[in-house]
Amino acid sequence: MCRIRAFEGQSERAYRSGLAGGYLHVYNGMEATAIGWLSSIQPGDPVITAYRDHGHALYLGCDALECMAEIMGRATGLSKGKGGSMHLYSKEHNFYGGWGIVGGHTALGVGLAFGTKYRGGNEVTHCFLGDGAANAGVLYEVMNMASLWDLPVIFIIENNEFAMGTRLEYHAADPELHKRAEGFNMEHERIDGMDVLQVRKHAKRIIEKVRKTHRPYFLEIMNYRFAGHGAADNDQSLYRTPEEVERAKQRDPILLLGKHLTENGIASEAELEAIQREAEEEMEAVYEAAAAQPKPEPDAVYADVYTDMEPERGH
Amino acid sequence: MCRIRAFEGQSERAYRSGLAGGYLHVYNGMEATAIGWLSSIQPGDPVITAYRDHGHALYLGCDALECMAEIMGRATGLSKGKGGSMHLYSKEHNFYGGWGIVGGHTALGVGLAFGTKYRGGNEVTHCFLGDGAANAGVLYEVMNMASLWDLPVIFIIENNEFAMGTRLEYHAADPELHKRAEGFNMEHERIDGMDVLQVRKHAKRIIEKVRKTHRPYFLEIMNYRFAGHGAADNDQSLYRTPEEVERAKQRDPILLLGKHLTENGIASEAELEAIQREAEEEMEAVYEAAAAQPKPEPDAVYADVYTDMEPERGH
Amino acid sequence: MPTLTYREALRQSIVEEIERDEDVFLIGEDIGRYQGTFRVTQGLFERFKQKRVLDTPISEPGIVGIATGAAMMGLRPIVEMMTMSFSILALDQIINHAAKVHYMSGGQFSVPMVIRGPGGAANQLSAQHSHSLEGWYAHVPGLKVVAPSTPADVYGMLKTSVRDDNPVIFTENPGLYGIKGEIPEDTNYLVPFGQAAVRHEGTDISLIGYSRMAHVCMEVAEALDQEGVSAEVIDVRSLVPLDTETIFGSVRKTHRAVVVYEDWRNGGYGAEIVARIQESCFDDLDAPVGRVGGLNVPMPYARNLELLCIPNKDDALAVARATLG
Amino acid sequence: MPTLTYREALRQSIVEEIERDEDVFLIGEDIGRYQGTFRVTQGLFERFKQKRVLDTPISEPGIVGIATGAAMMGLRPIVEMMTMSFSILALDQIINHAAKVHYMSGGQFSVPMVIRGPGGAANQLSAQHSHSLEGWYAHVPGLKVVAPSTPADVYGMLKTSVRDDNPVIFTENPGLYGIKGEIPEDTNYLVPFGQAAVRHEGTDISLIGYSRMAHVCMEVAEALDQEGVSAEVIDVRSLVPLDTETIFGSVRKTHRAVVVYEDWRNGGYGAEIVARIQESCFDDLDAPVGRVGGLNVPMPYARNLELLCIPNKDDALAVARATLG
Ligand SMILES: Cc1ncc(C[n+]2csc(CCOP(=O)(O)OP(=O)(O)O)c2C)c(N)n1
Ligand SMILES: Cc1ncc(C[n+]2csc(CCOP(=O)(O)OP(=O)(O)O)c2C)c(N)n1
Ligand SMILES: [Mg+2]
Ligand SMILES: [Mg+2]
Repeated sequence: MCRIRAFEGQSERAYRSGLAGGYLHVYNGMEATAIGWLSSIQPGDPVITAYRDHGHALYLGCDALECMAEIMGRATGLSKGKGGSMHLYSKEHNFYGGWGIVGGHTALGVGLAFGTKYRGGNEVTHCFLGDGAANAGVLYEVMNMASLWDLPVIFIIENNEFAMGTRLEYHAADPELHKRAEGFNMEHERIDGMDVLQVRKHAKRIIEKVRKTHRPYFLEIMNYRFAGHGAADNDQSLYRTPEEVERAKQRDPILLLGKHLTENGIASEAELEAIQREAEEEMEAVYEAAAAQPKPEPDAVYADVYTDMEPERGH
Repeated sequence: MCRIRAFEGQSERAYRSGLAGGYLHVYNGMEATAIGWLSSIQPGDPVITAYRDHGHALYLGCDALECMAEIMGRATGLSKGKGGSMHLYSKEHNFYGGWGIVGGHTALGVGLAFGTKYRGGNEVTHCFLGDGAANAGVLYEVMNMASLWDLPVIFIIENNEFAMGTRLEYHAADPELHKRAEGFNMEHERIDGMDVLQVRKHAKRIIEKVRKTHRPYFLEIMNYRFAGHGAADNDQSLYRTPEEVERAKQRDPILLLGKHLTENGIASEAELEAIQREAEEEMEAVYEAAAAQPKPEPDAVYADVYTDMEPERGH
Repeated sequence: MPTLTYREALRQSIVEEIERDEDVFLIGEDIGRYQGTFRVTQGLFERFKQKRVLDTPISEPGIVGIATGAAMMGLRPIVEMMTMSFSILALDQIINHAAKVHYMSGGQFSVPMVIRGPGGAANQLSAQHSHSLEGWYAHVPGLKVVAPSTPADVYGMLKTSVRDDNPVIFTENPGLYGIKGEIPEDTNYLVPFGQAAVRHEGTDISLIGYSRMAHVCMEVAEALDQEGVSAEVIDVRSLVPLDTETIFGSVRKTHRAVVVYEDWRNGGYGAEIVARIQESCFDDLDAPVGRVGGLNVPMPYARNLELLCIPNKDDALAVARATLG
Repeated sequence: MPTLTYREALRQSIVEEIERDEDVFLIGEDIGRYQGTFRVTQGLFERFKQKRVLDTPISEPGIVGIATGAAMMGLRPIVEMMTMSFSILALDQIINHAAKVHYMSGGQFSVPMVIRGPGGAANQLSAQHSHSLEGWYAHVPGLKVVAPSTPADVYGMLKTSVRDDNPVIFTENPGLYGIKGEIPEDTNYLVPFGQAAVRHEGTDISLIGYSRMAHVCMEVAEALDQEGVSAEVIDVRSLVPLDTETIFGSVRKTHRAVVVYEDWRNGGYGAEIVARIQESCFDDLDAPVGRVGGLNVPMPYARNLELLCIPNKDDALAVARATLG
């Protein structure tokens, strides 16, 4: 968690310093969800998420330098600088991205589960999405098919209570989003997402069940976004108060885990600080190293449009 | 009901004789739904449905000759021959069509309810759709908004157990489609749609409630399609047995109502037969009259693309 | 005449239309409390309240469909697409429902709706958020399509769009929101559709563009001026209806033309303009009609690659020079 | 060489590909138990069972998205769109996901998927069911787009499509399913993309079309033959990649060209072909490149009006004569 938090500090720095552009969405406050969950999956399990993808990529083992280089649009980035912050991918780590159209990737997620099942594998697909994404119609189409065809996919709504500047209650007729699975013959529930150990406990239980039954599952994890929607979101007072954020920060996942570790004598304050410092130093170095990476060559603009040919060149 | 049944006999005749083309979907077996429901609405209430629209149009008061002329692609048709069987419209009767993209019109239906509410009216919008249409994602988007914004719309799923050649159980993860409203804070239920008096009773209750609360309602009416999916569906053995159809026909809405009327001494067999014969004669005359209507003038092809200009002419 | 930015002119036009006609309302994602991601709707929620400025869930097909239904009842929705790229999700509602019901109903229903938002590349929004879709829309009978390039035009054309009884696709461009210009003091200032604007008169070559590319054409004209070449710049403004009269008139005078558009080169609407010019002005042409379009690739994230994709002055100048021979 | 209908050739090609590669499967609405609305998949469900021939709910965006995800894992889905018109609902999945992930992931993932189905007008299906969308798809980098016109081509190009590692839009035409032709006895008969076919050699004018319009071009050529005019007919077959070499070569020989397409005239892909011809063959042209497209209207239901909209021999002949001067 400290690594992700520190990485995000640096990614925001990259944005502010002009080394990153476009849309950049940090994961601060939500770390317990990705980590609690992804620490419970099996090697080979496909993972897919939206544009708020740094945390998932890092925890799945993507190289932090490659991630940062991508965010800075460098040739050595995870996606060769073509994707940017929203479009991290790693075939090596079964990380299927990194997608910018709200809700669109949920169909791909079900397709991944379809693929593993077709191949006779025992993998479970983990498909993360936001609370705002739960209003995209395609989700209901693929929920139906996932259930109809017994596809082993877990939909994990990361409900951070906001879709950009729109609060949950203004975008969802019933704020308990998990209930939307009710009519699709699919198990569903809502859990807390700030306590990483709790998330992990639930994750183990649910993933095991899905791996056994091959039935889809619809989960809503409550967390909270500490930062703005994206790096360009510079007036949060339009949709929430500083007090609300402060209140949420009292359950900062890093804080909660730290408390647990110290209170149970597993780690000392000093050790925790050392971990934090180490993470910060690592990510500072990553920032510097990424900033020194080469930009893509101009000709790269035509590469990878197709696997086997180039599009017509020129203006 | 007899008029609609007789009309459909003639519309199929038009198709077989080559006077109608394209897709033509008759309403046989489902009449109790449209009639039971639409006999309970108020003047001014907007109504919208999909392509299986003859019954709704007729019951709402559209001229049978204009409907048949439309089906035959004549200039005097309801839609001037531009729409055909699937695209009957009547502004005069608040009938908003008549749509061919499965599920797409449900969004318009919610828009109609939005419109009446915006204007401060007390109308309720009646939005019919098929069981197959319940798998179109856009429906869930507009269910959410209808509930979020308190829009007075009733979604009426006419569950005839088939989407073209696909049986309910092969297309829906849970065959009780009404339950899909559960997560959207919307009342829902399933009723029988073969007994017109029952439908009417439920309709009165539900419409009254919606008119009072301005809350949307999600209703599933079970009926059955006696005919093929469309006039071109010539091998029903691919998806159902004649026995199944025969069984369903024992609850033919016309039969059920007839039984009720005779058993309660409201009408005699002879009177019923007279009604039926009258309807058949009327629609035979309609067929002949429609077949004599003029085809659209060639120049009409450019009319009504825009309200105020023509598109660029020519090939 | 007050000087406003393109964004302010657009906002003022919207405000005046909302005030003029109570059937006009705004609907879209984050346009209310959040003030709009490009701040076009800033201040409007406070002023007009939820009834006229409605925040929606992220449901583009549903939003457009609801607006279409409302328009069929006579309301006049202005739908904001946070970016035009997201309108791809709503294409079925736009193409199959809004654009067709007037025809399919034999003229009974019409859809007085405006769909507006920024089209084209902004700044490193990458492949999924950088589409220029005006060419797709211009292809569809039943839609009108406009792409204003100046504050006065965005002001006047929005009004024309709102008062039009047909669905209008109104493309803005993220690169234009900040530019300034004078606005007539006339709340009924209507820029008619189907009239191109001659931005710069010239005799040697016609440079034809719209939206951001109209400005690129101006830059090219200025550069050519320096070289003693007199270029005429035509800002198309309205793709449907298209003012071929002005375009052909110019080409008949200059005998050479270059069409510039930001959309992917292959199959963009510029090809249609080229095809029409050669159809109608073949004997007047001293050289093939030049074309400048965006590179045929999904928009890359890296800024240096992105800049390669969007046509700029140098790209257009090179084609203009080649066309001049 | 056996003689098969277009429909049978297509079916046989699909069958052979399913048998050849166990990663190949079919997915779509009513393709299994119901045998497909146009009967292309007749008998396949019985033969290959649900695993390889999967009936779906009516959920085009979901179907294409699921197929795309499966393709990203290496499977090779063939998605049937009951009609191509319904692919409009799935455009976000096609354009933003399938077409872009190879680029956005820096080449890590690819999408070996075929989306196939009938495009264009059938018989009075009216406005919502009669779209020709190949021009829209050809506009989008990352997609390959083909439109075979003969049984042999549909047989060979389906195989090429299935074995291609990129998303391929494969447009059939309802008017062609019944036509007959010879098929090579070679289960590996692959018609390469990017190669147009010269269907009729000639020296006076080049008639350029694809899909059903390639046949219209042939009819025109035969009519012109009677008049002593020698027309060359080029069946484009593959829109992306486009074989400009063959097209330009023909125009350089004949000095006159007419492009024929069924899609709406305004902004169709024919405009792109015209633009390219005049760009590259300007000095070779003795007349403007002629164009014949569908009328710019939503498809009307009435048969007499519908027939007006679809370009036929007479429409194309008139333009060819005008082009011949
Ligand atoms: C289809 C679509 N519409 C709109 C947007 C713009 N947009 C990007 S993120 C976002 C909010 C999404 O909220 P949520 O799903 O809750 O995810 P979170 O940002 O909270 O992680 C919006 C509206 C988009 N990317 N795609
Ligand atoms: C988006 C879309 N996909 C596919 C079709 C083809 N189609 C027409 S009707 C139909 C079945 C619809 O079934 P249902 O909604 O149950 O209505 P019913 O015909 O039973 O009244 C299908 C698949 C279509 N018209 N639109
Ligand atoms: Mg959120
Ligand atoms: Mg049905």
